[in-house]
Amino acid sequence: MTEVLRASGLVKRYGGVTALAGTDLTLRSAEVHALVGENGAGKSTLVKILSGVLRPDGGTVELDGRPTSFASARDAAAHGVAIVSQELSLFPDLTVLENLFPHNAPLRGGLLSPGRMAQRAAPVLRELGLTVPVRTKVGDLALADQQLVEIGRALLQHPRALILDEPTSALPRESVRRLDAVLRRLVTRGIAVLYISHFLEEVLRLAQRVTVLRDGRVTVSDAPTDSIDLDSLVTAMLGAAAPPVLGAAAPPAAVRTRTGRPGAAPAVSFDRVSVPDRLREVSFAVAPGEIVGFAGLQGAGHLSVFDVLCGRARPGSGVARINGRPAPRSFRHAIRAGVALVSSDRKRYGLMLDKPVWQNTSAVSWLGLGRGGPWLHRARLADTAAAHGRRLRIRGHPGDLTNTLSGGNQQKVVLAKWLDTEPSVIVLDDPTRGIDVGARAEMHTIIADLARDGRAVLIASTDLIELAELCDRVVIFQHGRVTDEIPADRLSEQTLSVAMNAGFAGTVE
Amino acid sequence: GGSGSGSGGSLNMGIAVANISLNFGHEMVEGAQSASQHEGGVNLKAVGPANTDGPAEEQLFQNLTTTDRDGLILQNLDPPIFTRPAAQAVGQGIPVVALDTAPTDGSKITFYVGNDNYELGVMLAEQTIKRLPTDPTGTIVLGEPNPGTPVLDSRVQGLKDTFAKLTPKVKVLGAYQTYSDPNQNYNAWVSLVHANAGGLAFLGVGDADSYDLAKIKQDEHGSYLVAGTDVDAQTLQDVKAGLDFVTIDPEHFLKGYVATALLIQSVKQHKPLPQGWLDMPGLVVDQSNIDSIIQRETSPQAAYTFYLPQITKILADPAATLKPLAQAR
Amino acid sequence: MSDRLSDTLSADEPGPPASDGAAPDTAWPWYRRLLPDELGVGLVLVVLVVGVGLAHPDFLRSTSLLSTAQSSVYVGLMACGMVFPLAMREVDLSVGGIYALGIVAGAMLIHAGLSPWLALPVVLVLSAAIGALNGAITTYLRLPSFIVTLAGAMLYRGVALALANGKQIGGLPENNSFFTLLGGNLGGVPTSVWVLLAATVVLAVVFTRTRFGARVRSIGSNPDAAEFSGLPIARTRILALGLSGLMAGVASSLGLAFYIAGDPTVGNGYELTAIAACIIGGTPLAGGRGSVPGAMIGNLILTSVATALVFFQVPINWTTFATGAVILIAVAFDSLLRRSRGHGFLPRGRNPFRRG
Amino acid sequence: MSDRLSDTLSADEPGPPASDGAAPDTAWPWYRRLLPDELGVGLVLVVLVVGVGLAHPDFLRSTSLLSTAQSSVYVGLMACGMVFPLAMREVDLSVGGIYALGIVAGAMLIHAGLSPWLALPVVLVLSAAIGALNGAITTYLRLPSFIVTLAGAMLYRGVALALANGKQIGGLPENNSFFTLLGGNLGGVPTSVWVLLAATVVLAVVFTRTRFGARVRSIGSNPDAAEFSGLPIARTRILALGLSGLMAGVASSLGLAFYIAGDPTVGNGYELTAIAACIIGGTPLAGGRGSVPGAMIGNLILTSVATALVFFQVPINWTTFATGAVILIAVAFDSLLRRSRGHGFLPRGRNPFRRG
Ligand SMILES: Nc1ncnc2c1ncn2[C@@H]1O[C@H](COP(=O)(O)OP(=O)(O)OP(=O)(O)O)[C@@H](O)[C@H]1O
Ligand SMILES: Nc1ncnc2c1ncn2[C@@H]1O[C@H](COP(=O)(O)OP(=O)(O)OP(=O)(O)O)[C@@H](O)[C@H]1O
Ligand SMILES: [Mg+2]
Ligand SMILES: [Mg+2]
Repeated sequence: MTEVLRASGLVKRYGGVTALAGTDLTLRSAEVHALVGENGAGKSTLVKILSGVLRPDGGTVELDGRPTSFASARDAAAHGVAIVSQELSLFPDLTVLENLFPHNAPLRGGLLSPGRMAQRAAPVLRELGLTVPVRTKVGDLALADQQLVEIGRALLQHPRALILDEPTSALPRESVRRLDAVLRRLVTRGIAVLYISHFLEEVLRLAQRVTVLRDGRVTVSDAPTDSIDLDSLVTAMLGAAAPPVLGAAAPPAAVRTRTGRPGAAPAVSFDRVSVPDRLREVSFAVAPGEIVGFAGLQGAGHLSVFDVLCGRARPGSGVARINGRPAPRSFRHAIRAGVALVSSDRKRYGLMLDKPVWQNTSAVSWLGLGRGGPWLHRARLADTAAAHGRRLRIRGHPGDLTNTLSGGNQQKVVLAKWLDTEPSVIVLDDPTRGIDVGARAEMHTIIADLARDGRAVLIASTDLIELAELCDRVVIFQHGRVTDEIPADRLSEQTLSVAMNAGFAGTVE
Repeated sequence: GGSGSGSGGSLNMGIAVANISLNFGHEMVEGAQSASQHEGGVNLKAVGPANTDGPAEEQLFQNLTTTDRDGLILQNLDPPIFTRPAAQAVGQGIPVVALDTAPTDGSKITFYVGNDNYELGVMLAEQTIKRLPTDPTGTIVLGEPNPGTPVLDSRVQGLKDTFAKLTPKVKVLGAYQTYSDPNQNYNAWVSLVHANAGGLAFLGVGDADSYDLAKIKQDEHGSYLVAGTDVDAQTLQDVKAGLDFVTIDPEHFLKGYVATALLIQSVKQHKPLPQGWLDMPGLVVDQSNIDSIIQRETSPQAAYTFYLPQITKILADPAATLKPLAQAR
Repeated sequence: MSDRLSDTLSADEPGPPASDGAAPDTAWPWYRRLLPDELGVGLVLVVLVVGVGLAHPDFLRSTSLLSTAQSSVYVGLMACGMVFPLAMREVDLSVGGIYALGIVAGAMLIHAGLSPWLALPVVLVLSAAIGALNGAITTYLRLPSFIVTLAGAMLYRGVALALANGKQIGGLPENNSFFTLLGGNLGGVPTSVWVLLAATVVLAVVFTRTRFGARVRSIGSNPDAAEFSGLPIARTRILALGLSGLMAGVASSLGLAFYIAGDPTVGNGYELTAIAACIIGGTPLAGGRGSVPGAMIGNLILTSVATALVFFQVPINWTTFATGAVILIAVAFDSLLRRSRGHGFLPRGRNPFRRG
Repeated sequence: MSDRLSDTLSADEPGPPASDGAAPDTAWPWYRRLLPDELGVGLVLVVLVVGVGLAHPDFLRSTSLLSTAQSSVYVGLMACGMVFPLAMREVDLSVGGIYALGIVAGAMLIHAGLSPWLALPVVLVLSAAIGALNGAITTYLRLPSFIVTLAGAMLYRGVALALANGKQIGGLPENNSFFTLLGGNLGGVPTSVWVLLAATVVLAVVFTRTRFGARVRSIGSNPDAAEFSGLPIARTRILALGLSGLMAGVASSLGLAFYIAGDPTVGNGYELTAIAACIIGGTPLAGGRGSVPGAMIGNLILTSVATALVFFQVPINWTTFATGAVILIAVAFDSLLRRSRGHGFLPRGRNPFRRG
């Protein structure tokens, strides 16, 4: 248990915002050290400083007891420190292999050797269970697979210290378990791991020690995980603001009491809808006021339902209706029909990162739907943004550039921009990706409220607990068919994953 | 015109010009076409780039050597580029006539129809001096749209030498670059006029120069003299209006006609092309003859009738106007 | 990210919009808030003009300055229009061609006896339609606007050449009010300069204060997010390229009124100058941001350089070299200026296009 | 698997990677794997040539085809080099200027009595250095390469004009093996064509199979990530622009060898043609991807169009129009081809619901 990496008294200010106010952290070999904290607590900032991407305004970083400051992630890697950053840092146009070896790609006769790359990568990819063809472009991969590629890249640097900033935010359960296994193995080899995540139980299960950040200050320092329980951890993160029973599998009472209105005409109805290669004879209906979950393994087809709803896929046969109107022809059409489409890939489909928050929150309602007239009323839009910010507890100001917000707060901005359209059908894909437990609970209450206002909510999530907490029922997909539907009273992570894997003997894919 | 495959036993000939968008290219092509009509039995194909671009024209010329092998007329603005392709064409037995710009030594072209551009410069200078007070003092500003173009360089040289010889007290500035794009050309000249307030005369050697200078003189009620070369529609109007005191006309139509006619005749009558430089005259266009020139410019037919006397004279005895190729300038 | 300032006309909003005043003031020292982006290029322009003026006072004579302004009008108008395609990651290389076609078409109509004042709207509508056509082809054939407008430039200039039959179209009724008014002066200043100023103000407002402008910038900022947010991408692209075409049409109308002749050979290479002006003025090729006044000033810089050189009697064979050198120095100076204000350029690679 | 399934639905979906030539093992049905991007443009070229050949058999005469190939060499080489800057989101507008300078400098050295074979390396080193200079200025003055290379184009051409004193430099020892060999034929094919082919192969390998090439593509694909992971961005940019300059130098050497004369006015507007060729060949301005063979073929298409028109009786006033039209048709055809294969010039297939 020798000390590998130590940060002491780190201070980082962004203009007025103090991201880190004298933060200490110690990484020891052969242990997983968890770093938790609410959105905007300063976790990623800490990581950026450790990895040399950012210069601290104060404090020091020591490697093996010697003060260091890395020039870049490459430099850090050279010193045995590998980073998986929160915002994916992959090259979409390059192949998986090329992404796995950004600097030290193996050569044969002076030329890149895909063969050797594949050889070297194979064991790591197998460990991670990444089964995609290694010569596809990373940009064509699912977000989850991209996250695995990024982890694989870090592992291939054979680091002594491995820093993971929310590596599992987009991963399905199976992948998470695999990653845990990999990390455990690494630890036994004496590697130091810093693990940042908002899945607290998972964290407690995996890590030996935990540090909690709040507003850039350490509220729990280097505590053995067996000496701390979930609630005290949450309190340490959120302080007084801590909502009750966070993360517990048992869903909040608020959700339970609500049910769809049986009388009302369905907001979304699929009648034996088939899409070539994707959906076979899929039928279901979602009434206004209902929250219906859609679950399945990769490629099971539950997401293809969303493709139909947003106009990307057209039914080959059968009828899909939104508020009685036929399925939309385009995103634009769908949005006009009253659908809100919250993608899990906020960076690509959610936000204009180089624009201030208020422009993002008004993007759909004003620019997409043309509401609010042809003239810009900046003050009005900024006020609306501020209102959403208060409602969703977004850390930041309407005038802040969106890329200066923390990951979780960016995710909230995405939700805000869709809520601004007063949609009648809300399609959510991983709505709480990378959001802290407090905000997650808030978000769930908000979603429940939206449903109670008579909106139909369709949700898919890598986080089965989330589905179990939120949904009135969950439709299970396999091979493009609806194979099961689980009512509220039977909903739990276990029942869901059993239903999803039914007939697969537990294997994935 | 005929198709590349030479229908009806007629001759397939071609002419390449440096720029199909500019007046000079047009007049030469029209002259050539008129000649091919009057000589008869010829499919004449005219090619040229839309902007002055030597290599682009070179490529088009290369293609003419495969499609129209009975005879070619080559007008260009940078002869060196055509050295090898021309030599290759001649080598393949294709008769090639150089038009408007003297061929390089290596090009194997032995017959050249063109003006004495130096002389054109001299003409412009003499016309200017005629309109200046005796033994004048002051500055005269020269402009050249495309430096590095032999024909224009020669004209500038003619101007400079003549002023140096006849009006030693006059300070001759330039030539400055005045660009061929009409708008840029105007900007350049307007700045030159302002930068040289009180100049005696502003003289250009390109076509844009003439009408842009005229416009400036008109707008600024200038007392200075302005003139240039070439006879595009606008310039002729300005001469008529007395803004340009003259314009020097290289008589492109005539050059095109004569070159083509002689080529066709030599091919038809299986007699060799004349050897050397057929020194074509230039014409001073001023108030006295402007109307006839404007009339001439109305159509190729009009031009043909206008030039007919000269044409018959030259074609009757080309040797009379022949000079050694080496003297071409 | 805050390498630019938010102000009334430069539309790229980092910094605290006065309206919401939310961002902590400490983030924005006063001197930054006082220096809008256009001020950078503006300063460069002033330094350039004053510098030349000190060496050659003639250059500062109003006639000389006005004629410089006047000669910057045509490309200036194109640059103002070009801001819109560039800000949405498109480019319009056809403005030169549209300019030539507009001039020739207008001249022919007038030559054919149509009243110049009636020819004007025809030219404007025509050029706007051509621009929109660029947009439609780009959209529906799924081609890059670079290729479409490059080929378009040849198409449109080609039509002009064919119509004019390679000759200029002169002999227009030069005493008609169209020529005397649009081609002449108004209050001692060339009418075309007034038009340029008006166009700059109007387009600046359109770019920064309307939904259309916001759509243009949003699409340029993140095309996928824009489409996924239901923005009418195709329509916005067609409008943006149509607007760029329209400005080329305005330019050709003024050119026609000034030169009182239709010459199919005008406008070669104007597109590159216009784009350069935009970039110098703060509209990166990467899109998402832009400044119409910046583009106008950027073009003024380029024109002044060309004019100024004449006063220095640069030998003809060194003109080209000198032009390139001075331009390079001017933009370098601007870049230093920005950096000295601490919000110049991000570390290389962060966003390679967001410079200029 | 679901990604792929969903992709079969998206309107414009990723194609097999052309940029790095590596075809995915199982991601694409066989017919897709058989159709790399280059094949699309290749097909267009074939259709064009055969089409013209049917109408005018003369066009297919080897002399005619070879002279077409030959005249495509100069811009072709520039296009091959241009792929690198474009793939990393830079652009090089100075290739035309470097070409002119290279030709003039070479001619003057030879004129001054230096052995042509010694002048060759001088020209190559010079042009590569100039390209690198572009990169250095872009990097250290933090200016957009568009502006730097635009001004650079004037600088370099300006130097050429000044050196040549505005004259063409002729009277070179045309019987020297340099001119007869490089300017002549080798095995019945112009030597310059061989050089173009060789350059295409070499650069294609460099682009797809070397660390440098991978860096270029990485930086263009995600600049932020490139900086985060510490790729040597400045050095790569300087190398990429240097390479582009070098190819312009190769072009000028061949030009000099063929024309046996130095003319400072050559090469105007070559840069746009080269960029167009790259885009047609599958190198988007957005960077990240690219294809050297594609650029070479794209340029062949553009050259063939110009050549082919000579064989048709296009009235001289309509040639410009016809050129534009045919180019547009050719690229439209290519885009249709790509779309029939499910991917076009557009960015990778958009699929907002694409996680596991
Ligand atoms: N470039 C920046 N400019 C200004 N403020 C910034 C910038 N980057 C981060 N911040 C601020 O610093 C604080 C910490 O951000 P950080 O990303 O470290 O939070 P985090 O703990 O990673 O949150 P999350 O769990 O959502 O990722 C936040 O308030 C954020 O708004
Ligand atoms: N419900 C709908 N479904 C599909 N298309 C629609 C729908 N409503 C409008 N459209 C189409 O969208 C286009 C734009 O309509 P509209 O002008 O109302 O949008 P907008 O955002 O207000 O645009 P602008 O801001 O230019 O007015 C029109 O072509 C219209 O046919
Ligand atoms: Mg974070
Ligand atoms: Mg509307």
